[in-house]
Amino acid sequence: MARGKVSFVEEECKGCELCIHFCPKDVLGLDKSRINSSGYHPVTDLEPDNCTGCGICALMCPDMVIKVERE
Amino acid sequence: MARGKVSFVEEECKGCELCIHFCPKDVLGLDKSRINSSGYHPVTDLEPDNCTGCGICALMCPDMVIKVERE
Amino acid sequence: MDRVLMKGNEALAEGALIGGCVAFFGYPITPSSEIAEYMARKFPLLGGTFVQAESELAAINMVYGGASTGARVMTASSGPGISLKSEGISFIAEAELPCLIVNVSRGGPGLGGIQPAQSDYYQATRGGGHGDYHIIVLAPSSVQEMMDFAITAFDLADKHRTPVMIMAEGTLGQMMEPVEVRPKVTEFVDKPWAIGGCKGRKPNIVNTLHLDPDFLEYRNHVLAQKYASIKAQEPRAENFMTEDADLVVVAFGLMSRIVKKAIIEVRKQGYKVGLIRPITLWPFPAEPISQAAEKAKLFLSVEISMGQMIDDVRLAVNGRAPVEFYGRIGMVPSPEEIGREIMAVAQKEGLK
Amino acid sequence: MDRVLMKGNEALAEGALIGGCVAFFGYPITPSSEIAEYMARKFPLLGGTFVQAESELAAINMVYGGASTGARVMTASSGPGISLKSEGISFIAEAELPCLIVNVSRGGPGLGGIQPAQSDYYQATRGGGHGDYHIIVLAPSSVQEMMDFAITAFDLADKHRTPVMIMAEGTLGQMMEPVEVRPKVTEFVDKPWAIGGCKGRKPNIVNTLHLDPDFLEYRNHVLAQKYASIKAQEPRAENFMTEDADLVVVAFGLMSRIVKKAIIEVRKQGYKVGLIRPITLWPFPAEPISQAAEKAKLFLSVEISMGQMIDDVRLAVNGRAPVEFYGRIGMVPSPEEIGREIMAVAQKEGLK
Amino acid sequence: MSSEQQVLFAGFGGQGVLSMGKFLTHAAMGVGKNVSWLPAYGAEMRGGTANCLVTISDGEIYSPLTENPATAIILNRPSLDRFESKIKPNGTLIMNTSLIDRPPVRKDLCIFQMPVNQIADEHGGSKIANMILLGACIQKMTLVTVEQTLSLFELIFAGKKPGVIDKNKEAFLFGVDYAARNW
Amino acid sequence: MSSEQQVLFAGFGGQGVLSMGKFLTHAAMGVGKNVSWLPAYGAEMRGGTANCLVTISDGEIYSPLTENPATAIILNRPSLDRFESKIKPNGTLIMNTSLIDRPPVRKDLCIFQMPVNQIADEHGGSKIANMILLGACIQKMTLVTVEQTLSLFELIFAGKKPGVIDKNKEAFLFGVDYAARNW
Amino acid sequence: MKTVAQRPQSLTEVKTHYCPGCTHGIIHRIVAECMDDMNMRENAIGICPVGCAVLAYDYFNFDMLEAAHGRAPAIATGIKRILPDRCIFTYQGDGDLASIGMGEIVHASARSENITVIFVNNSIYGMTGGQMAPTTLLGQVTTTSPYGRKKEDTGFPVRMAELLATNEGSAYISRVAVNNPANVIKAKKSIKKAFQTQMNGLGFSMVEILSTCPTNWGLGPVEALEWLENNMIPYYPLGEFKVKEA
Amino acid sequence: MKTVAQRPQSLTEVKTHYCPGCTHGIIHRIVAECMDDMNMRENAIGICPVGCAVLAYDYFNFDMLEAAHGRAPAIATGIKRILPDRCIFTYQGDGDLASIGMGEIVHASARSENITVIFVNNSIYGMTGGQMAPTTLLGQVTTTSPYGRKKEDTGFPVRMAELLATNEGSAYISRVAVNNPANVIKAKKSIKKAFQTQMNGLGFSMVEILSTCPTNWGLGPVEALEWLENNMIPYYPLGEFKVKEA
Ligand SMILES: Cc1ncc(C[n+]2csc(CCOP(=O)(O)OP(=O)(O)O)c2C)c(N)n1
Ligand SMILES: Cc1ncc(C[n+]2csc(CCOP(=O)(O)OP(=O)(O)O)c2C)c(N)n1
Ligand code: SF4
Ligand code: SF4
Ligand code: SF4
Ligand code: SF4
Ligand code: SF4
Ligand code: SF4
Ligand SMILES: [Mg+2]
Ligand SMILES: [Mg+2]
Repeated sequence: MARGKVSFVEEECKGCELCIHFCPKDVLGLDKSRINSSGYHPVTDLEPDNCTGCGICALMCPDMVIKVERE
Repeated sequence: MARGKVSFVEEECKGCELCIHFCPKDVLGLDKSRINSSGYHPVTDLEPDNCTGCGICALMCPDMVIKVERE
Repeated sequence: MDRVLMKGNEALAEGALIGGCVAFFGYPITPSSEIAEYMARKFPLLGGTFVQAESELAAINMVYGGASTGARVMTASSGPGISLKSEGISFIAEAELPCLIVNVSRGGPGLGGIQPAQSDYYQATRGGGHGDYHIIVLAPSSVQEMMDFAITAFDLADKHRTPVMIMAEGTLGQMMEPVEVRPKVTEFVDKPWAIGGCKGRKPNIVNTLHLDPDFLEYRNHVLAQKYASIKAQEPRAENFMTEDADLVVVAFGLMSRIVKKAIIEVRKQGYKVGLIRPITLWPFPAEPISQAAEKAKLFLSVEISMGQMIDDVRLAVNGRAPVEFYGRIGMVPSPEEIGREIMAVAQKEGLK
Repeated sequence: MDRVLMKGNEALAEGALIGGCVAFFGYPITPSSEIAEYMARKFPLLGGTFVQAESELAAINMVYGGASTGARVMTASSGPGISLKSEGISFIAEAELPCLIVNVSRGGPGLGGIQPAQSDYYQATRGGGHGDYHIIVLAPSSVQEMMDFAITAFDLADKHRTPVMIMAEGTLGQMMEPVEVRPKVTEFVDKPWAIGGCKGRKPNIVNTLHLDPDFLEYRNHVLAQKYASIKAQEPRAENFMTEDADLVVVAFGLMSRIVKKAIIEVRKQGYKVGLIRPITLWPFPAEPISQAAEKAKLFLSVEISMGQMIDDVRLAVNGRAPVEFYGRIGMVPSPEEIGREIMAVAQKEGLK
Repeated sequence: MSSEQQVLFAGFGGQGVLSMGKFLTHAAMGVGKNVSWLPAYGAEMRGGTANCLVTISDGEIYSPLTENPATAIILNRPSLDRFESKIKPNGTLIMNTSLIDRPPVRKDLCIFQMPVNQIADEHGGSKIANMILLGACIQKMTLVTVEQTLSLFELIFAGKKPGVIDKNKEAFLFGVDYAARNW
Repeated sequence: MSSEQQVLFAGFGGQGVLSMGKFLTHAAMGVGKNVSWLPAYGAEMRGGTANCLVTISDGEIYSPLTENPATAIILNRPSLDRFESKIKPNGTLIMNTSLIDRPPVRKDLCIFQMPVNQIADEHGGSKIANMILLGACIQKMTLVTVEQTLSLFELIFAGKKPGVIDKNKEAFLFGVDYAARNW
Repeated sequence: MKTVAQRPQSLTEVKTHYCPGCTHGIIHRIVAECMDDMNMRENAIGICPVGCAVLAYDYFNFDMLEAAHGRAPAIATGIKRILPDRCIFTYQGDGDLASIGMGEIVHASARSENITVIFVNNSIYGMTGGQMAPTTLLGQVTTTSPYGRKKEDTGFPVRMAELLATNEGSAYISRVAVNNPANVIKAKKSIKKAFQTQMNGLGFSMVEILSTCPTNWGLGPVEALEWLENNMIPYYPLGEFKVKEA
Repeated sequence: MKTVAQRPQSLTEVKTHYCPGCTHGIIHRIVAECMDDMNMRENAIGICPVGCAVLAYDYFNFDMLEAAHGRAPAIATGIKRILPDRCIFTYQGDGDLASIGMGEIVHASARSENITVIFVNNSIYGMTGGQMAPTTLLGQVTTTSPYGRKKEDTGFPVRMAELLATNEGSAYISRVAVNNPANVIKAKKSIKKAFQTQMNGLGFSMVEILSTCPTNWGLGPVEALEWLENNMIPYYPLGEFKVKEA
């Protein structure tokens, strides 16, 4: 079971993939099926169960899209 | 007899006394009896015979008043 | 007795202190430096701020910062230094920050000389900087007015949220006359727009960037309306013997006093001459000139420049009478010289 | 075929190269940066000098140095950057150094926006800097003219030993149109006053300091005479459908083309409207406007500003007809909008 | 003057609307027309919207701008919201349905639709999306013929690698074909 | 206006002509006159010449400057060459013969001469030369009386050490006395 | 569950205009977090540069000013002299601070002006479309060094931290980077130290932050971070160059 | 008899306006002597500052320009880029170079502009009547630091030689003084070395020269030289700070 939980303000995501690149657990990815109103594919948690809640993604996100919670 | 000879463009002298101060032979002094057109007492050689022609006075004169000759 | 003999620059500085100035940011330049030097002597004792900036650019931007806090702050310079401030003045005008800018002016262009001039008139009244803005410009004619206008300047600046400039010929800054020292100003408007920490309120922002064209245009209309109301309220001029005048001389600053002396002399010879002295160069007092144009047959703009204010005189007269010009540069002409010139023009135009 | 599709800024830069420009000193600013970028690409190949200066101040002073050698040099900027150059421009004007200064202008005041404007008109024509000086100001209206005027500018600069400014709305710098590339300029005046080492002659001095008031005044008269001869020789304007015009619109730059389109449309509705387009903003073409004032019943100054050129229009009309104003900021108004405005004013004044 | 046409291109900064406009301008010049290309510069701060207006005429072009373009090529929703009402009565609207989630309001317009992003993703990626659309537009517009345009590719892409040119030609032709089949 | 007097002081930068003028201005103000003090500033680059013009009047002072001062106090040759011709007809010229090696040309002037530098060298040094001359001038001029002036020393030298004040008073009185005896 | 990461109070809700992956955004956040941590929001006054951060006044949730290009340190001086107890900082790019603003920054440091400078060095002019900056590396291609920056005509990139450290007036000078999580954490520590230096009245403090400009470097956001690491850090060493103790 | 000292060819016959004992005069002479010695007079172009040396164009006997205050290095750049083989130098005071001209001098050095700068540091604004300069010593009384310069509100004097030496673009940087015959001889040597650096195309060179201002220091010419030795040299150490070899 996941120790951490990430949630996103999708509209603010610019699809830069920094969070994806630095996530040690490969939790994240872009949702190619959707485009937000700025024209970007927004981030999503592909493997939510792997999230440890380490907060690295939020640390590297330039756009404060990610909220991280942990037990 | 003097080994050196100093001559002056009196009109350009501002009576600052730098030459006098640095002359190792105390050759120079201001001529209190005269005032040039700029209102200064000009320099003169009080002890011409002591001049060695070392050139120090000219070296320190800010106004290129002094010409130094030596044997 | 409370008449004190003061240099114009010192009277202006003292006037600023009386007006509640708490900080001076400036860079020395002849013939304005005594203002900075006076502040450097006074502020350490009074507990205000004197900063000798590294440049006029830095100085005007320190003023931008200081004025943003709502404090009464000022700078002073001359010709070349004012040019360097022109970007900053444009910013301050758009940010609507009240402050005092002094130009104790000298002859240009370029490095020019340090002798008196009025040849920064265009720069002062047409905005030397970029964009559509104006600043209020006051032109004192005596050491007393150097003090009084400094006080007035801060009040006008706060009232209209605009930079105010005092422009005085170098001579006025250097000469001494007795001045009556005014009482300290004690009433100030409050400034909810000022920055200083957002405790208990929304953050304040001081800004001049408007990327959205519509908002940029909106801002320009806001300024335009402000300038209209300043034009309606603040133009100031002095009429001297204009009632019966065929020939009306227009001159400002110290120059205007020389003209008065000349007028008194030439009137003895029967010439009907008067003077209109603009006290505010911007807003320009077009009204009294326009009125005078109803009767006067001829106008003569006398300036210590090659002819700049004459544009505004012509715009005010608007074709109803010829407008002649007489100017010198790098010196204040004597009353004798002006008298001769007035009579020459008057004769040429067949007035007496 | 030798029509090439070019951005206005690039056409201007290419025009400068055609005109013999060997050095560009500038600091980037939107919407002028493509000029610098074009030079940065070209000079390394052509063997000229491109220097990205640390600031506009440095840039204009590099121009002062470069122009002192007699070489054709230039700089380019926009609003705030031009303000920063104003001290330097005053120096260059007094030192009588030929050079080209480009203002691809944007809306102000302050940081303002990067959208097109004409609100630096006062600054350009009244000398943003201190002292009594003027510079020639050219206002192109097409990408072709961006190129052609750059060539002309260097010739005028050398002919009169004066800085020349090209002032164009930002849009003109950014838009693309086909241009006919002109042949390279090959004839240049020689410049015995230039510095470069005193071999075989007395030292040359480039200087703007004149401590002696009489000499300072003499220098100002020398400049005044030069400006008089420029005023006599160089004013340029274009008349468009003015022969029978009751209403004469005055507009310059790209704006003037929009007005033409509007005039063609409103004439279809029977309005007798014409255009006078100042090509030189200084010297201002007062003559054609004064002539038009003989017949026209109404003038309308259309500017991308809050109203600056209108002063010069009023001075030229000198009371013989009313002079109205229409302006926008931060955008070039459309021909439809101008058409509506022309008809409104015409009706208000009872023309048709 | 009579034969003057103005075309608006509008979309996101990254969608290549400016280069579409440039391409059309270039092509029209290539066939001897008077042209002007007017970008709404800067306004597109990063990620914002971009647009440009192309004017093509047989006579002298006085005004490179207008309130009411005859044709509008719209690549995203914000641009449709902003420009739909401006199009000339009975004008033409070409829109990218991938990024526009509503139908046009106006009824007088002649409308062509294309899911540009999807199509591009399927054929050669988003980089050439704008060439596909441009092909379709030119197929429909009367300003320049497809043949003329094709003959100008080398000139317009002067300096670019042959590979790039071919890739763009391909996309262009795909668009032409698409318009022929679907519009 | 009628009773308006203008006095010019001119000499080398270092000779204290500006402070002489200031002193007179101060004194005249002290006795309730309207005054103005106008220096030719800056022009005296180091070592150059300096001058100032003092205007004293019962009425409002319109012009602090004039082409023709009624009185000129000239401390060196260059200043004499420059200003002699400007003095009002039948005006007064007071000159420092130590640094002026020619007699005045004009015959209409009322002239007083004094070898200021020599005298100063003998009495208290060059620093107080200008006070000696000023004493002499005030003795001759009708603007302010010697007594009035003396009574204002403390005010004018406010902040200066008593020693300095006394030294200046002395020099001033020496000048007064000199004028009484020789002029 | 407890929240480990979320938007700091000292930032508004406004979405930034920065390009995807631009690290200006990270820097904004850590500056804001420092203000939150130090409980300084209501006491803070920030000054934006002219540069891509020109709109920072919309993002920081406290009193802000927008400066003329390069003049932020002078403006900060004007404010600090009148409000000495406020926490005042400038946020400046490398064109703003190291090119046109060189005079103002050197003198703010020489005067030991008690302010904090957040200096974002991305080796290029971002806002105006990628022209050369004084900090552009040799060989780096920009729109005004289209053939790569050459020392023959443009000299050498300036190292502002080292240069300002020579001023006795500088109290705290450091250089950090935001190219990976570890460095972001270090960067935040250093920024906090700079603010503390100011609140302790020790004088001028500056943190130079190596940052990316994917758009004008022509790289993807992740590549850009690698380029920073491989090219900028070797020429611009990280560390503290001046630390004046209370 | 042979002449050992007389007016160099590279000086005109014009009498200077400098105050009695002002060492600007000595510096003019040794600069001129270097030009004579290097046979460079007809190839030299000098740029005067705004400052007491503003009239130097009347004294140097070769092509000269008068610059706007602080901008001499930019002007020199404009000339040098077009006439690279000329010997171009600026002559600047400490207000001109270290205050208003800070941006221009730092960038001329950073660009490794191949020019020579003669920097006359007399710790004060001479021409304008003795205001404080960035180089004014702590405690020194000037008209704008009437109670003595205090570090609390004006920070610390800038050491330009040390500051510019941090720029890789600087090829030769030294500090000398003209307070006695030995130092005058050293100063001339250093100036010559700077000119040679330029003629060898090595890049930016500057000689900072400690000089006197008897008038505004309120000292006699001889006392002024002693004040320089006892107060300036301890804070502004003499020596070479950067020497790039060919
Ligand atoms: C006086 C002035 N000159 C030039 C400009 C144009 N300009 C705006 S931002 C900028 C440079 C920005 O680069 P940098 O400071 O490195 O910030 P970045 O965008 O890289 O974060 C320039 C030259 C201006 N706005 N004002
Ligand atoms: C733009 C501008 N600002 C200020 C001045 C006034 N000014 C002339 S010289 C000078 C300072 C001179 O000091 P320094 O450079 O040390 O030279 P010094 O006279 O001491 O040799 C100043 C501030 C000016 N002429 N121009
Ligand atoms: S919190 Fe850590 S593990 Fe979870 S998504 Fe973010 S980086 Fe990955
Ligand atoms: S780092 Fe932020 S903006 Fe970038 S992809 Fe991840 S969530 Fe989106
Ligand atoms: S040459 Fe030497 S000895 Fe002769 S006067 Fe000069 S300093 Fe004295
Ligand atoms: S040093 Fe020169 S100026 Fe000074 S006293 Fe000697 S000769 Fe005269
Ligand atoms: S241009 Fe560069 S610095 Fe500016 S926002 Fe985009 S990536 Fe960031
Ligand atoms: S004021 Fe000072 S620096 Fe200037 S000439 Fe006089 S002594 Fe020399
Ligand atoms: Mg940058
Ligand atoms: Mg100095």
